Amino acid sequence: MSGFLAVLRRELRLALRGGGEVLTLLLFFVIVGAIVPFAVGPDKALLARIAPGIVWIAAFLSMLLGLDRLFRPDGEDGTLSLYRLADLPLVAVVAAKVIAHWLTAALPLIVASPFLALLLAMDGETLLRTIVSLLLGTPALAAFGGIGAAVTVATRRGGLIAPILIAPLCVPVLIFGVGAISPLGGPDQASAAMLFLAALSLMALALSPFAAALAIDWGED
Amino acid sequence: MSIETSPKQSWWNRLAHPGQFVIWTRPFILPLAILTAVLLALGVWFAFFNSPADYQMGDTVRIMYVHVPTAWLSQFVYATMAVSALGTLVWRHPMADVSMKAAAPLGAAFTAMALFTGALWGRPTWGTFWEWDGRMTSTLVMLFIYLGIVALWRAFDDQLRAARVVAIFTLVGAVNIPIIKFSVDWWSTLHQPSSVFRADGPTMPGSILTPLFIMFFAFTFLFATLQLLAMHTEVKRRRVMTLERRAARGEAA
Amino acid sequence: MIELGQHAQFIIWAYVGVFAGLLALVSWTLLDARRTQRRLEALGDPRRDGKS
Amino acid sequence: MTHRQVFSPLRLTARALSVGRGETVLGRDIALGVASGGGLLLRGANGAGKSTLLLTLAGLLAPLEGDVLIEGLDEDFGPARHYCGHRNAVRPRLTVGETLDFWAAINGASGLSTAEALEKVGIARLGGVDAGYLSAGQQRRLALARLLVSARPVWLLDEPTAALDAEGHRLLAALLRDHLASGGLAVIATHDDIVVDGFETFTLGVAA
Repeated sequence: MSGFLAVLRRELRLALRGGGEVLTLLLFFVIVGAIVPFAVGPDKALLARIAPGIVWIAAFLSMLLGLDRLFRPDGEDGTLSLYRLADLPLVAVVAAKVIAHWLTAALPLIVASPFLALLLAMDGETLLRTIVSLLLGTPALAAFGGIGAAVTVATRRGGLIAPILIAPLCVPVLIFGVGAISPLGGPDQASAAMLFLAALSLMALALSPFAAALAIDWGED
Repeated sequence: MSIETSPKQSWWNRLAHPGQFVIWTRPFILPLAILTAVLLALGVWFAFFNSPADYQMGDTVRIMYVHVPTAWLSQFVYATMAVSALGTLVWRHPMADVSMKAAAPLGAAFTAMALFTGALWGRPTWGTFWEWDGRMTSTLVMLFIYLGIVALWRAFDDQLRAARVVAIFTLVGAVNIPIIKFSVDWWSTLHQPSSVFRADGPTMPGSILTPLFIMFFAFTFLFATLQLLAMHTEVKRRRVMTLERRAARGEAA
Repeated sequence: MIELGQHAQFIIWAYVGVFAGLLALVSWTLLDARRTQRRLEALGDPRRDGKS
Repeated sequence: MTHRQVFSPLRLTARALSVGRGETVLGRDIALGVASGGGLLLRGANGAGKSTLLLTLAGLLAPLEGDVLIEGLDEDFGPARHYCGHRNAVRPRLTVGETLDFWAAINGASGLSTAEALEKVGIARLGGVDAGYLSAGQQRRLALARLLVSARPVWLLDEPTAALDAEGHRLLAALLRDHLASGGLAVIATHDDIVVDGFETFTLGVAA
């Protein structure tokens, strides 16, 4: 367990220290959300209707942006090979990294989402539902992101490929994420979507460390 | 790679050796190609000249004769890739890598055709070329997965190492495809309660089924032929890469 | 050609598009095969046509 | 002398091993064996496959044929091999002490404490400094210190003396003597001469 916490602490330390991109990802999230009114016009009724979608797309894009720093720096400086020789199984290392990625990429977004909700004329109740759906959905994005990063760590220019690889896999997360917020299908549909979202996140978190660890092992082999 | 001439090479591992695979399967290509051509010609003739217009869809049912086979192939090719991925991961079967790599672009092409024909079928039926209907949308997502896999293959320099990593992603994709289909269907019923006219219901009269079956087998055999050809090319391409790398290192082959 | 009804253009376009796609797919596969075969022969493959 | 954990006698052997990456075979039918307390210097021209052989011995690279065995290892010992490659696996933003503490937590703190390890490699006063400020030689010493914080019998070092000064060479020789004395073994790919007795030489020609 101590090894697991050590990886978690190290990842958080690296992300929060100077060069870490927690702030840049946060800024990217707010900017993507804020530029939409410039594109679709400041009509509040329209903005309020599409606000949940915008918040989710912004969260989705900024988590994809932060993917490259998950395994690539370790791959480049040789740490990844040493992880394969460590006492701590590679699956635990990957799990710790995925959780750290969620803490440094998703949590700040959720904390900043009220600000974006203000910009997009989202009412209080929807904001609450958005925060809950983000909390339930972003772990799945982090897990699939882990697989995308692990699969492309052994490639030269993998950085660009990971997002397009996992975007199709994240379509259900987006669908249920936004479905859980907007009352389009009525309250029972929204709660059904919330449950699907939670199930998806649990499944993704449970499976992705194994797939990612295998991909790293055989990518480096 | 010298062959170990073990006395009894079982059918399975004789096929495993790339060189052997090429020799064993080459005689199949020509007959398969001829069979495909015949079936295609027959299918088209049936589609246009020997089948009535559908009582509901009118003549546009003829587009179905190409749309259904390509849509079926977009699923079937992914299934072959997933089985090959298992072959790569579980049995380390060298030909599994080759078949997985050969199938990806074919799958992408057939899925694109399915979308193209679906759009053309949709124009007279729904009035627009693109309708966010459940099946069409999941076919679109399938196309993105195929293109992602093709891009992943090309991102690796060493194709042997790439095979197992792509196999893992293919299996992850395979696990997620049913989930994507389910979520897209749920999403499409949420936004457009009107259920779309289900064309390929079992209630199709015999006269429409015959061209459909002929085209179905024609396209499936076409995929088999192209897959075999592409696998042979892939085996030769790996041979070329080895020879080039060996020549670059200034060694006798 | 039999009467294809008022949506004839879409039916024709569907078949033209699919068969153009198939043609492209087949010719690309054949071209790639021949090109690799020629590169293989150019490199003087010691094992005749892939049989090792 | 600090208390050193003595390893059970064991032997690293490679039988009919051929190593390579992907299609290209770099070394064929390599057979070698190193017993506890012994060491092996890998010599060979550049590109002869020294690093690839070392990676295969470390288990980071799958052998094309043949296999690598460690005999005499009791099962619950866990991973028994330390690998130190060209890249130092040092992250500039983390301090020297944090890096070593991290590796101790990951590989099991069965060796020296962080302070002792830094003392042994001669960079004790840099404990609190960000690794980014270290020179190449100092980063190399930090990489060597990693081998000390978790005790493992088999050391596989790729050009350990790269960027090390004369003082560094002496330190490395001392570390190796200690390691061999406590029953460990080492395989080192290097062009320098390591003046430690108990080391044989194994030369890797171009693929035979």
